[in-house]
Amino acid sequence: MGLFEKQFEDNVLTTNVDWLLNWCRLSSIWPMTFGLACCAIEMMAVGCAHHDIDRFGAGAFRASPRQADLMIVAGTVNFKMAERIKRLYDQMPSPKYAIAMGACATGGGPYYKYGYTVVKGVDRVVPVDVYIAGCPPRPEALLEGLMKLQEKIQASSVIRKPIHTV
Amino acid sequence: MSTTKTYEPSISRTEGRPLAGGEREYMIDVRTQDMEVNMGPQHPATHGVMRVLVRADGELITGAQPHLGYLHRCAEKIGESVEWLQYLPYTDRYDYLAAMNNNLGYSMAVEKLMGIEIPRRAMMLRTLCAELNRIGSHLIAIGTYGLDIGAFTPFLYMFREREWMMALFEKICGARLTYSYIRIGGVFNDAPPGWLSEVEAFCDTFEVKWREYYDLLIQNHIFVKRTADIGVITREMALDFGLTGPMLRGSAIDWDLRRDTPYELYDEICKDKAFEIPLASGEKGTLGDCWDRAWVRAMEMMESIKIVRWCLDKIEPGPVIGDIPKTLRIPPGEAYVGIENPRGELGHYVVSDGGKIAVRCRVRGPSFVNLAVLEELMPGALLADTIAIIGSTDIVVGETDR
Amino acid sequence: MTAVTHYFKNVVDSVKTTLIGLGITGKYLLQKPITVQYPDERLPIPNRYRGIHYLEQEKCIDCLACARACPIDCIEMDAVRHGKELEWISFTLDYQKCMFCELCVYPCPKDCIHMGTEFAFVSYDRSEFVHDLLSYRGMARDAKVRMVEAEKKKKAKEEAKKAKEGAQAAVVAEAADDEGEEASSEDA
Amino acid sequence: MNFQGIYDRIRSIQAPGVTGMDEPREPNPQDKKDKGRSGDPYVLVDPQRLPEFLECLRDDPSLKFELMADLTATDPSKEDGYLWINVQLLSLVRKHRLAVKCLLPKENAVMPSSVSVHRGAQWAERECSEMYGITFEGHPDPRNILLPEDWIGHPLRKDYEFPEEYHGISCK
Repeated sequence: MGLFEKQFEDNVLTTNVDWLLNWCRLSSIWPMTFGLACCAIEMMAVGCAHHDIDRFGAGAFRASPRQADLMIVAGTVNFKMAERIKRLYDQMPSPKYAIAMGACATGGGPYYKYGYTVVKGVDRVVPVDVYIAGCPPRPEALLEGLMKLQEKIQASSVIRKPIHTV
Repeated sequence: MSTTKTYEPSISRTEGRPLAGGEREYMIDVRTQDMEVNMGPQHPATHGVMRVLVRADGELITGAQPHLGYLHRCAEKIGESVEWLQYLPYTDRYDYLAAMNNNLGYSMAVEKLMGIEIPRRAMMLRTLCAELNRIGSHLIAIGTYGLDIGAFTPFLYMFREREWMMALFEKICGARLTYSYIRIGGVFNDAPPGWLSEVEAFCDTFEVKWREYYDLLIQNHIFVKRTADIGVITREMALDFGLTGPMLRGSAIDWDLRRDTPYELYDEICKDKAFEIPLASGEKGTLGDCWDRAWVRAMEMMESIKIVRWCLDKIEPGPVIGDIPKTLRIPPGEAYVGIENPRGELGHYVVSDGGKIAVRCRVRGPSFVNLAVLEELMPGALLADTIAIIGSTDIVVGETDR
Repeated sequence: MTAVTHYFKNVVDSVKTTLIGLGITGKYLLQKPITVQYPDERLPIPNRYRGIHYLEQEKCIDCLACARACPIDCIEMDAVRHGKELEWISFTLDYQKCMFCELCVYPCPKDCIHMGTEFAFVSYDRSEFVHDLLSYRGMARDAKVRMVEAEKKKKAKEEAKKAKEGAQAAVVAEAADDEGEEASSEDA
Repeated sequence: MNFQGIYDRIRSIQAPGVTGMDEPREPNPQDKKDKGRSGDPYVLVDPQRLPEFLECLRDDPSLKFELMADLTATDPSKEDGYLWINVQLLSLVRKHRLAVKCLLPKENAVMPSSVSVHRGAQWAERECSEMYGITFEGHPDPRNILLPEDWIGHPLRKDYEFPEEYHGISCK
């Protein structure tokens, strides 16, 4: 967007253009194939026939971060991996989103107390948009998280000036 | 990178790579610059977050070094920090594809220290659930193996059946993946009414579907060509590295803990000759290649179905859990129990000093041991075969790293 | 086997097995898809499902059995005791840590903490995951009534006791007086 | 073969480094502090001669412990001056198991590596050395396996203190 990004006041044209751009973004969120632990199996289940994440336009699991919009951090993050996650997130083209799936990615989960190598929440490494509780969450919960992310994208402003709250 | 060990390639350049029918594929002896390729930690074919540092000379791999620890979750430290029963949910999480088997292994190790007897119905349910979980685990193993090789459809089909299996587990214990169903002293809950007949319906359907997987994937010529003659594990190598499970049986070593050191009800099941141990024969290529291991896993699913049917046949009403106090105090001592996980021998070594908390809770993860052979298998293979070799070891990174 | 026959055998085998595969996949072409259209249709959730917790607060006695049973200490509760009645301050369950193992449910002596069938707990902010299980804070209305009644009863009891004691004291005093008189008469 | 038979055989072939054995026993009713011991019997071996011992057991025709199932260490308590090295052996031909235990002093935790006998010991020893700070002499690749290269401390020791931060990420 560059030149036009967040430049305009609200009017009929800009709000409609914004709506259209947001609609395009939210209907083709391409996630990155990025399974870490147990939650990855549920993430695979979401991609498979019973739940079929393709219905939300998010079924194209990309192996490369350069082609992905969404990083589903599905599993426990430890210090050795945290640096890689940061690097992968930086490699994704903007606009990019991250979902912390399950308790481990949200806040260390069951490894909070005695897990000496576990990062207590992936949001210490990359910014997270949506958190999903569960250990592991059901596939439906991941779909719920995806819908929540879509709501967030729909509410964002692309060429309009963002509404600042004091 | 400077610490990387260099390997001598296991095949000579002038002799070439052996092909089927005694022929050899010759490589032109041109010295190319050695290249180090990093596979992972984020790679769709490493089954999680494992990193393999591959040293390649052109297309020929001259060395490979697995780097682990990207999912180290301190399971053993936690075992020494929480109470005996509280550790049980953590056992679900190291081999998350076969959580029932992990629960079973840990419970059996603690029961061995306590020296208690388990009600017969509980044993039946344990065996049944562990075997069902073995099917689920092998479904993912073969499904993702197909996915690595390039077959997407079998993966979708296998997940369909796995989803059914998980729905069954959800009915009996309330979770899809991390069950904590098998407890110390028995099982946690009796099967809900009608559950056993549902399992029977699953078995009936699965036998039909299994044939489809077998024709669609295992016997497919493209799959065979990608996996046969690749990553050959010889008998000596298998024993030297301490491989267990399908990796061992893929090299035609007749060893299965369920039959050879029977635990739970497997003694009776073996006496009834209810199941047999599939052994690879090198049908499509050399004995001990990737295809043999995939075949062993596919055949084991059917054997598991037979065990499940045996249990369904013999199950009788009764109590499902012994008289276990709320706060366990385990008598001092140490015990090692190895059970047959879908991936091999899952060993639990527990040490107690008579208190509420374990002194040591070691997990011998079969994936961890089986993966070590990768260093030896890779040199001499082609770069495209790395994925076939890694996939055939069927690792779960949660277990290699714990 | 010569290289040529080997080559053609490969081709024939590939075509044959691929056709078998296509036959299997073709069978599914006409079958009903198994996909569950999630927000509109839902898979049945079994009764034993281990979902988000709920608390029967009326029964709870603040005994901390569930908090002690939790492997990760994700349950925290705080209440003030007024005699038998409880004034609730907080009862939180931290879903940043909880692993849905159900170990907290069974030690409960009053059978008041349960795991429900609700599973979707999604948020933009992880601090919302410190979930409050209380349906009301402070004291329950009937608990207040009960407490006031209990206090009244207690007071009444005490008054009765006092009155009784007073009466007894009077009796004792009278007796003492009598004794004293007797003693004095004896003295005399 | 049961444990007694295996132990007798080990004695009769004079396997190197054997110092004794321990079997589970019932608690002594006279002594209330004695709770007995449950679980597995094991053979005690001198850690400095463990590789020779393993080799002897592997090559003996009637024992044939050709598969090393597990090699691990144990830190029994903070006060104890010894670490245990626990080895589980398995014979596929004779279908028996054996637990081996070595006592290794904590101050000088150095012992020879068993990689030359069982290659499966390679990763297990790497894990032991990072988790307990044991040095295996003659190990071909003595790097950390699970923990990062620059990790401080040996986590499974009983006196291990959890780190405050790692590479700028707080651990609390």
